Formats: sequence, C-alpha cells, structure tokens
Amino acid sequence: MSLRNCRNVKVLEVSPVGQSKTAGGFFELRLENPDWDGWKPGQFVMIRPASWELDMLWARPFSISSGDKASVSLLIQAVGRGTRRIAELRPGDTVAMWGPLGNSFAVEPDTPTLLLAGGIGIAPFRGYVEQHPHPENLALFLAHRLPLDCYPYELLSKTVSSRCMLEAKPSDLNCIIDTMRELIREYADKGGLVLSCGPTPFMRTVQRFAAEFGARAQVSLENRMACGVGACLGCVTKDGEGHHVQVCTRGPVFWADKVEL
Amino acid sequence: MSLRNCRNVKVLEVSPVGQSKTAGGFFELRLENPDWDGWKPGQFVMIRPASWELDMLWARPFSISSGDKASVSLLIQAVGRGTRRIAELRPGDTVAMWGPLGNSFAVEPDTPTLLLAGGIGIAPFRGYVEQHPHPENLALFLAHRLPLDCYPYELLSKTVSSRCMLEAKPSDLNCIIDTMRELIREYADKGGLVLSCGPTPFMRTVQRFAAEFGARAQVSLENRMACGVGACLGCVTKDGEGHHVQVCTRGPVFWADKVEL
Amino acid sequence: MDMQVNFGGLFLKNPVMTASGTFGFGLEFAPYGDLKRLGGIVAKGLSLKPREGNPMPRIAETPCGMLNAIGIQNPGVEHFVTKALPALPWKDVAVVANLYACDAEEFGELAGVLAGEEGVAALEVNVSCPNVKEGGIAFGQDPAQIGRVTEAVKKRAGNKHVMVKLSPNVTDIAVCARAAAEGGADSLSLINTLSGMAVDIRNRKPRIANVIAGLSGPAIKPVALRCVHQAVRAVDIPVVGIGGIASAEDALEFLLVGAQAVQVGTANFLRPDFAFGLADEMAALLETIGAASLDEFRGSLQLPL
Amino acid sequence: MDMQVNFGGLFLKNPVMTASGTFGFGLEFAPYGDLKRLGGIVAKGLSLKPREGNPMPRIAETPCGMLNAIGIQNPGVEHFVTKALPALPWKDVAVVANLYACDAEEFGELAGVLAGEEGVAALEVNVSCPNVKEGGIAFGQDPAQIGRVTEAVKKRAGNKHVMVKLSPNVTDIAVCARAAAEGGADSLSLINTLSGMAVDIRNRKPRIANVIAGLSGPAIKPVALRCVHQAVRAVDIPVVGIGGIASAEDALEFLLVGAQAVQVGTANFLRPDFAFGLADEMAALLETIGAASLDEFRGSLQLPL
Ligand SMILES: Cc1cc2nc3c(=O)[nH]c(=O)nc-3n(C[C@H](O)[C@H](O)[C@H](O)COP(=O)(O)OP(=O)(O)OC[C@H]3O[C@@H](n4cnc5c(N)ncnc54)[C@H](O)[C@@H]3O)c2cc1C
Ligand SMILES: Cc1cc2nc3c(=O)[nH]c(=O)nc-3n(C[C@H](O)[C@H](O)[C@H](O)COP(=O)(O)OP(=O)(O)OC[C@H]3O[C@@H](n4cnc5c(N)ncnc54)[C@H](O)[C@@H]3O)c2cc1C
Ligand SMILES: Cc1cc2nc3c(=O)[nH]c(=O)nc-3n(C[C@H](O)[C@H](O)[C@H](O)COP(=O)(O)O)c2cc1C
Ligand SMILES: Cc1cc2nc3c(=O)[nH]c(=O)nc-3n(C[C@H](O)[C@H](O)[C@H](O)COP(=O)(O)O)c2cc1C
Ligand code: FES
Ligand code: FES
Repeated sequence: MSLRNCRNVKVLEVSPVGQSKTAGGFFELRLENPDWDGWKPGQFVMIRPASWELDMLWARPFSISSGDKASVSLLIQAVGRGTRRIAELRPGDTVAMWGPLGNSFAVEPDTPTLLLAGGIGIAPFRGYVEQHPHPENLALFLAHRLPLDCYPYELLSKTVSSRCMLEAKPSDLNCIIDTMRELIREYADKGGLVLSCGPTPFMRTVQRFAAEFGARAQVSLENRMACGVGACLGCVTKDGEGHHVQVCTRGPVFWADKVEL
Repeated sequence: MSLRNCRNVKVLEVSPVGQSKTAGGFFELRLENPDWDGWKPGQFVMIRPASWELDMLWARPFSISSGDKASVSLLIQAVGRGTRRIAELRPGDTVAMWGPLGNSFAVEPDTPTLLLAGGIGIAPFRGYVEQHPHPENLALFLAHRLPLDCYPYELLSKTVSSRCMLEAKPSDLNCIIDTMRELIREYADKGGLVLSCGPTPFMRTVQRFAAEFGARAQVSLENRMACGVGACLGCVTKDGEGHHVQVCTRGPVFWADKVEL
Repeated sequence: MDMQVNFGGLFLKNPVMTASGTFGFGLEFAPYGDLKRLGGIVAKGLSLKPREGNPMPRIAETPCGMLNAIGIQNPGVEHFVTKALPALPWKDVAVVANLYACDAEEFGELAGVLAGEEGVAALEVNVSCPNVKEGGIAFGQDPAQIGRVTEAVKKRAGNKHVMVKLSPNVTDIAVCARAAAEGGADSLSLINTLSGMAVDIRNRKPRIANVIAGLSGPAIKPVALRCVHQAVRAVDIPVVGIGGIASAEDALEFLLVGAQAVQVGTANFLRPDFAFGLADEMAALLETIGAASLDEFRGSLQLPL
Repeated sequence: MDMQVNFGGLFLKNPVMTASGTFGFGLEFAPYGDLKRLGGIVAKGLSLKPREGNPMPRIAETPCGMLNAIGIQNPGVEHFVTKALPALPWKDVAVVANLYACDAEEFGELAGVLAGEEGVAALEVNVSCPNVKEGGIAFGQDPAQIGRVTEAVKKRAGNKHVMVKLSPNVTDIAVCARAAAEGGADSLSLINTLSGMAVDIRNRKPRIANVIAGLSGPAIKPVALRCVHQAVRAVDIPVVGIGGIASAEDALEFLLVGAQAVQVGTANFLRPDFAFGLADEMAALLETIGAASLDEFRGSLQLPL
C-alpha cells in the first residue's frame, strides 16, 4: 500500500570513508535493500541494530546517500554512542530499517542548483548528484572542520563543480560565511536553487542570506528523532506560521522561508 | 594485599566444546590471566563484557576450569541472555574480571575422592583433576541431559576413571539416582570424599545420600549473584544453623551437612 | 489460542492496544502493518482546543528508557472526529479516545463531544498530566480530583466505556484506583509515565525544555508491574497494564498479575511494526509455557502465603 | 581540582560516597581499591538486633536496573561497632552508619548507641523500608512520621551529623524533604529504591520472594535527578544525590542540579573497583567541560525563565 516498510536487513559492508580512513569517524554503511520501489534524495531511513536490545531505544535517522536494487548506502559520522556502535557493526549483522521516510529536495533539471553542505551534511547530496538528470547544472560547496580527506568529498567532486573550505580557526568561519553569502547572492540573481544540509547554525546562515537576497532555498533539518513516522512529536520544528510540525514527515527538507530555526 | 583483583582483560579465544561443537551451547572462554598468584579448584570469577554497557548490570559467575600464568579458562553453557552474549565475544574484546573468588573443594591427596558432576557442573572438576597430586585416587561421575559429546568430558576422562549416564527420559533419572546412591554409599564405606557440582536438585540428592550413609560430601552451589564479593546479600543460602550466609564468600563449596538446600 | 477479551462492554479482538501519544492517530503506522490486527488503538491525547504543546527539546534518551514532555500537542477533538476517525478502520479495531484536560468541567465537555461518535469504542481519561507543570502536584495525583473527573466524564459519556488512566507518581496507587472505581470508571489503565529529568553537564541545561518530563520504556516495567499488581488487588473493575512492554513475554507478565489487556507505548518507536505481531507472539508463547487459555493464565500469579 | 566537600559539619575528601547495602561494611571491597580514596562509606543498614532478612530469591535483574528485597539482613549495631568499625580506616574516610528501624523509639535507641562512636562521622536514617511489607504504605512515605523519626534520632545523636534518606515512592518529595528539615536533619540523601516487581511467566511466581522489591540502577537515574532537583529547591539543608550513578558524568549531573555529594549504589556491582576512581574521573571531567571549581559548577543548572 505504500513505499515504506520496516524490515530486518543484513549489513553488507562497513567501510571507512576518505583517504585518511577512520580519522574523522566517517564511514559508509551498506545494507541490503529491503524491496524498495525507489527513493528520492533528501529522504532518510531509521536504522536500529538488533544488538542494541533494550538499551538505546531509539533508532537513528540517516539520509539515504546512494542505493540500487541490491543495497542502500548511508554515509555516517560517528559522533555519539549510537553512531559509534553502528560503526562497530560487521557484515551479516541484523539491523531493523524503515523508510524511505520524509520528503526530498526539489529537483529542477534545468535550474542552476547550489548544494551547500556542512560536514556530514554532504551525505544526501551524493544521491542527489547521482540521480540528477543534468549534473552539469549542479555546484557543490562543502564547509568542513576536519581535514578534507575525512569526508566523502571525492564521491561528488568528480561529477560536479565543487569547492570546499576548512574551518580550522575562528577567522575561517568568517571566510566561509562570506563565501556562502556571495554564492547565495549569485544563485538568487540567476534564479537558481539553493539546497543545504548541515548543522543548525549552518542552516541558519543559509536561511539568513536566502532571505536577504530572495534566493529560493531549502534546508534539511537534523532534529533528534524517536519514531521517524510522525507519531511521537519529539522532532518538531516551527513552520512559517509558528505551528509545530514534524521534521520526520513534513520534512526533513523545508523551504528556508517556511521554517523557524 | 590480596590475591583478588578486578581487571580489564582481553578475550583470547572462544571455542566450542565437545565433538558436536555448538550443539549444546557449550564453549570454552579463554581470557588473559590478570596477574593472579594462583587459584584453587572450586573458586570462581565474575566476568562482565565491556560491551554490556548498562544493560545487564550484573557480571556472571563461572568456575575457574583451568589456567596458567598466561590465561584463565572457563567452561560455559549458554543458558540465558548473559551466557549467550558471552558466547558471541571475539578475541580482543574486553571483559572486566574479578577473582579468584570464594572457597574451594577439599583436597585430600590420598583419600579416594568421588567427583559428581551434573551437566556443566563438570567445569570446576577439570581444574580439580589437573591440580590434584594423585589423580589415580579420583573418580568422576557425570550425569548429563544432552549427548555426551556436548560436554567437555574427554578433558577429564583421559586422566581419571570416569563414568557417565544420560538422562533422556524420566526412568533414566531413577537409574542416575540409584547409581549416585550406590557410589555415595561406596565412598562412605571406604572413608572417601564426595565432591559435587550441578543444579540444585542434583545437589539435594547428594546431600540426602551423604546424610543417609554418613559420607563426607561437599556441594558447590550456583546461586544467582550480583556482586560476588559478599556485599549485596543477594546470593545467600542457609547454613547449618539456619542463618543466611553468602554463597560467594562463604561458599560456593559447602559441606553437605552444613547447608540447607 | 483464542485471544479475544471483553470487559466492561469493551470488546477487543486481542489484548494488544497501542498507548496514547506513541501511535499518533494510528494512521501513521498503517504503512507498517494492518491496523486491524490490533486489539485497540488509543489515539494521542485530545483537548477541546488545538494545542501546540511544549517548546523543544521535548524528548531525551535514558538508560533503557526515554523522557518526553510533548505537552499534549494535538489538533483538538474536533479535528480527530472529523478527520482522523473516519479514516480509521474502527469497525474492526477498538478506537479509544484519550482525553486531556485540566479540570472536571472540561473533561465533561470532551466526553460530551465524543459520546455520540459511533467510531469511538471507549474514552480513556488522562488524569496524569505529569509533563505540564514543573514541580507541583498534578491534579491526577489527588484521589479526590480523580474521583471528581471520573464522575464528570462518566456523566457525559453516554454508553461509552470509560477507562481512567492512573499516574504512578503517587504514594499509594491503590487509593487512586479506588477513587476512580468509586467515581464510576469502567476500567483502569496504568501506568502513565514516571516523573523524571535529565540534564546536560556541558551546556548546564535541562535536556528537556519543560525541565520535568515523563519516563517510559523498559526501564519502568518493574514499577508498572507493581502498580498493576496493587491496582488489581484494590478494585473489582478491570485493569489494563501499561509500561515498558517490549516483547510478548513482557505483555504476558502484565496478564499474569491480573491485567485484562495491555497497551504498548515506547516500544512502537523501537520499530513501527512492533505492535502488529505482538498478539500472535503472545498466543504462541502462551502455548509454549503450557497455558490452557488466556483466561486460565490471567491473574494466575502464585503469591507466597 | 579541589574535590573536598564540607557540609553541616561533615567533611568529605571528595563527593563520592558508597550507598548503603551496596558496599557491605566497606571491607568487602578493600581487595579492589584503597578505601581511603573514597569520600565516604555508608555502611549496610543496621538494626538494633541482628536480622536474617527476607527469604530467597531476593534479587532480580531488570532492564538497566535490578530489584532487591534483602530485608536489611545485618548482624546488628553492636557487631558493627565492635567488629567492623575498628577495622575501617575511619580517620581517613567518613564512615556513615545507616539506621534501620520501624518506629521512632527504636531509631532513637540506635542513634544513642552510635552517638558515642568516634569512628562514625554521620548517621543516615533510612525511613524508606520499601521492601519490608508487601503493599501498604511504608512509614517513610508519611511526612509526619519522617519528622518524628528525624527528631527522635537528632535528640539521641549527640553532635553527629544526621542525614535523612528519602523514598521516591511519594506523591510529593518536597513535602517529605521539608518534614525532615523541620525535624532537624542536617542533610538529606535521596533517592532510595523505587517500589517495583518482577514475575516469571513460566513458573507463575514473583521473581522475588517478598513480591514487592526495590528498583535501583541506571534505569532510575531520571527519577532520582528529578527528586534531587525538587528537594534542593524545597529545603535549605544540603542534599546528597543517589540513584543510578554509573559514570563520572552521571555523578556530575547530580551536582549540577545542586547535590553536595553523591552516593554510588548498584554500580558497585558492575565492578567492585568502580567507586575508587570516580572522584578522580569527576575532577578530570570537570576540567574538560571547563568548570572553574566544584563550587562554581554545583547547582549551576540554568533553568528556563
Ligand atoms: C533526517 C536526518 C538525516 C540525517 N542524516 C545523517 C547522515 O546521513 N549522516 C550522519 O552521519 N548523520 C545524519 N544525521 C544525524 C544522525 O542521525 C545523528 O548524528 C545520530 O542520530 C547521533 O546518534 P548518536 O547516538 O551517535 O549520538 P548521541 O550520543 O545521541 O548524541 C551525540 C551528540 O550529538 C547530538 N545529536 C544527536 N543526534 C542529533 C541530531 N539528530 N541532530 C543534532 N545533534 C544531534 C547530541 O545532542 C549529542 O551532543 C541525520 C539526522 C536526521 C534527523
Ligand atoms: C559459583 C558459580 C559458578 C558457576 N560456574 C559455572 C560454570 O563454570 N559454567 C557455567 O556454564 N555456568 C556456571 N555457573 C552458572 C552461571 O553463572 C549461570 O548460568 C549464568 O549466570 C546465567 O546467566 P544468563 O544471563 O545466561 O542466564 P539468565 O538469562 O540470567 O537466566 C537463564 C536461566 O537460568 C537461570 N539461572 C541464571 N543464573 C542462574 C544460576 N546462577 N543458578 C541457577 N539458575 C540460574 C535463570 O533463572 C533462568 O531460568 C556458575 C554459577 C555460580 C554461582
Ligand atoms: C512520546 C510520548 C507521548 C505520550 N503522550 C501521552 C498522551 O498524550 N496521553 C497519555 O495518556 N499518555 C501519553 N503517554 C504515556 C504512554 O501512553 C504510556 O502510558 C507510557 O509511555 C508508559 O508506557 P511505555 O513504557 O510502554 O511507553 C506518552 C508517552 C510517550 C513516550
Ligand atoms: C542490594 C541493595 C541493598 C540495599 N540496602 C539498603 C540499606 O540497607 N539501607 C538503605 O538505606 N538503602 C539500601 N539500598 C538502597 C541504596 O542505598 C540506594 O539508595 C539505591 O540502590 C539507589 O541507588 P543506585 O541506583 O545507585 O543503586 C540498597 C540497594 C541495593 C541494590
Ligand atoms: S520522530 Fe517522532 S514525530 Fe518525528
Ligand atoms: S553475590 Fe553479592 S553477596 Fe554474594
């Protein structure tokens, strides 16, 4: 009746990402594809390893980064207890997975489209680039804190025009913000589309400049989630009218002028 | 200041036991030896894998089955959640271990000594046989419910005179009880020593016949434990005077006439 | 095994209900299983007017549990009646409305709105509101108020079954249970969440904007079982067990101490298809452990003399 | 970082104490660490006469927690004074006696026996006795009784610091806290265990012979934090936080909500050397998170306006 389902799937592969390998705690998790008809970039899955038993009750949400008939790939940064334990999974382990969940990024094949990624916010853009009919209309900007070779940057930079900036010291941040300002102004001017994914302060910056220059921009939120299906109301954000709406079902992608961050 | 300590040790090996391998869920867990000066057969350790984090709070008690300067071996049957998760440990995993704990079986080198084991109760007797100065004075009787090749029987039967009986149907139990009766009577008559380890009903049978024939007999109890060090008072049994005493520190070995089962 | 239950005029195909606030209006879970496989669906808490609920953050994970202070965000009872209820398969699964208000009159009004709705099988009265005010005693912790609210709902509920949901944050759950029974409750459901809190030592703030929140999940199961045990012995009306159920075995534990049915809450977040198979698993487990029937098993806990 | 604490005349080298009933008389743990590294040792519950405690089974594991109904098995206060106390390094670590009785007179008598013991730094009054009677309300759940017991102990305690240990199984912990403070308590410690239960669906029996038991461990930490938060705001006397502490971070959470010190209970069972290193780990963590000092950090929780 629906594309979504919940299945036990097997882990196919857990592999470090980037040339520096495990340094930044980035890895790619490849799981069996549980009979999906399809998915759209920006959508996510909830995954919960069977080995968690009763401690850590909640599954964790991750953007679908790539996938085909056989497998689903997630790009994950180990930041806490859950993601660290996910990094320890081995091929053959069982994971409960439900999805594809949520809405997706706007795709306008012929519109110049800027992808703004903060750190692991790059994950959904891999799929976006892969599925986009005209990748020559895409440009990627990655703001990163760890050395570039920690990130799955090359997966995208081979296909689309890409730029990246390291935030190592406070003054770097100003450079990044200035660059984002210029980029967003540029895309506003040419009637382009700005899509962004990253930590909340990063999203706020996008939102601010999009408003300033009237850019059509989308932000993808990473609110903490319990159910992922719209039931618990733990992940809500405020929409344009100040009403609480679920990020998992009404998002994770919002038009920047239709959400309070 | 004491032989006992608590250390993080590494798992060296987890190997199925018996010819039928994993069939009965029996395995040998070999751990780094955490600088012990020595241990005595009948003593036990508490182990708690680091991976348990906060769910399953208690360590699990296991008899020391064998050991040298480099390693400590436990023979374990997977019967519940904890032992099943212990069976999934892999070399290199970290386990908190404290011990050696509790008292030990009587050793009288020149006395004919009967070892009565119920199922995995055979575990401490492996060490007993290995450390005994005159194994020719030892005889082992194993009562078992699963096929013999599930048990670490051969580890002992090569060294000491051994017998075993399968309890497959109710009438087998009567045979076993009759045999135990005859054996205990025999050892009572010749002034021997009877040592036993197994499930509580098995221990009760030993206790009953030891009383009937005046045999000097010891039983090793397997009460559920939380702390293993005498503090929680969760493992108590009644001593000869009806007082609650800790199995972990006052036992696990008791003279059969000095404990209520 | 026959898993039907029938108490106080409420018929359930099986003893598995989903707990309020953890299953939305039910429709959110339709992609993950057939709603008709459930014994009952307790809808998320309803108030007379729409509520935006508490500020964020509202949820936090704790050892084997979670905290929530959603603050009964809901679109109001009218929306439920006109939009959600018609979309639910209420002929094949008992749909229970969960009522939230902060005084007896408002509870009565809510009951009045729902009394005439054919699709509503029962009203569950949430007298707990543990999330809503920091500190202080919720009115659901006061037996006199529990009695008053129950009477008010009963008076306006027509022939609907009225289930009163009790808070565990009380000195004596038996007194609260009796207050609800004397107020005319057709059944009790318990427990609601335990009052709890979590803080972040790095930013030195509460992890929940509301500061005090409700603890649920496997961590609280021992408290829930104790409360159900005490309630079953305190009153003659049926009791529905809630709290930390995450397996068929957990569910049977509540039946063993005497519950007629159970509600599954937080476990719906572990995986969205959790509740659908539970009744079948319970039936299979009952056979495995040699129970003759659900009735034979229910309440058969052997207490020491 | 300086970790000393000093409240109501009680000096602790660091804020880590071990909780009553989980650390024996302390000596059981001597093989696993230097007792002098602890801020304090609360000895197992003491009664006037020796007690055999409850029948077995007395303990059960639960999700992230455990149940116990030991029933205050102990060799009596006399044994403690003559046998255990002299063997403890009480000059270098605060030894706190935990008093158990079921009426005010007996509490007074116990205090009288201990008041003259140089080795005893403080008396902790266990008014909770949650394990002892099935159902029914323990007298420690009644504020009036808490006040009466506190007075009785205070009257006979000489110049000993009197710490009153509160039960979380009450409708309003603030009322209990105030009752103890008004009774003259020098400090409060909380929480004791939550009242809980576990059953075995296979043999259809309670997993604890006493049926009702006390829940402890990480599962209850959110409830403990909430209670400590409420107690700190209800009274002016110092508060010691207890409940589910299993890491330095957990311990700091209790200090953040305003506790002066903490007690570690069930975590001593996770590994017997747990408590010894905790104060050092807390100090290191305080530096990591940028706290200027223990005093600066304590109670610095920022509440929403
Ligand atoms: C729709 C969506 C898509 C996502 N896609 C990806 C992805 O593709 N790759 C990826 O690596 N991560 C992604 N995330 C974030 C990821 O879900 C979290 O990093 C993960 O849940 C953290 O779990 P943990 O147990 O490791 O961290 P915890 O131990 O629970 O927390 C560690 C720290 O991270 C913070 N934190 C935890 N979860 C979040 C969150 N959701 N947002 C902000 N802070 C958080 C905590 O407050 C804490 O400070 C996504 C999140 C959402 C909602
Ligand atoms: C001193 C001592 C020495 C031991 N030596 C060994 C040994 O060498 N090898 C070995 O395999 N086992 C030994 N045991 C038993 C072992 O500790 C238990 O099997 C183990 O703790 C079970 O943990 P679990 O989580 O797998 O079982 P759980 O899931 O906790 O329980 C599974 C089932 O086993 C029962 N059970 C659990 N623990 C015990 C127990 N201690 N006694 C009786 N029933 C129990 C439970 O009631 C339940 O029915 C010993 C026990 C003690 C006290
Ligand atoms: C996110 C969340 C929201 C809840 N909302 C409600 C509610 O609106 N009304 C209500 O009566 N109970 C509510 N509850 C309580 C549950 O219905 C249930 O009583 C409690 O969670 C204990 O059960 P559990 O441990 O199975 O979750 C809520 C619980 C959670 C976790
Ligand atoms: C096995 C056990 C025995 C206990 N005995 C006592 C006792 O004798 N007196 C007392 O005041 N508290 C007793 N307690 C309660 C603890 O001191 C503590 O308040 C409670 O366990 C909560 O802390 P925790 O979660 O760190 O264990 C006992 C707890 C346990 C687990
Ligand atoms: S995660 Fe539950 S509503 Fe979004
Ligand atoms: S296991 Fe704690 S006293 Fe024996």
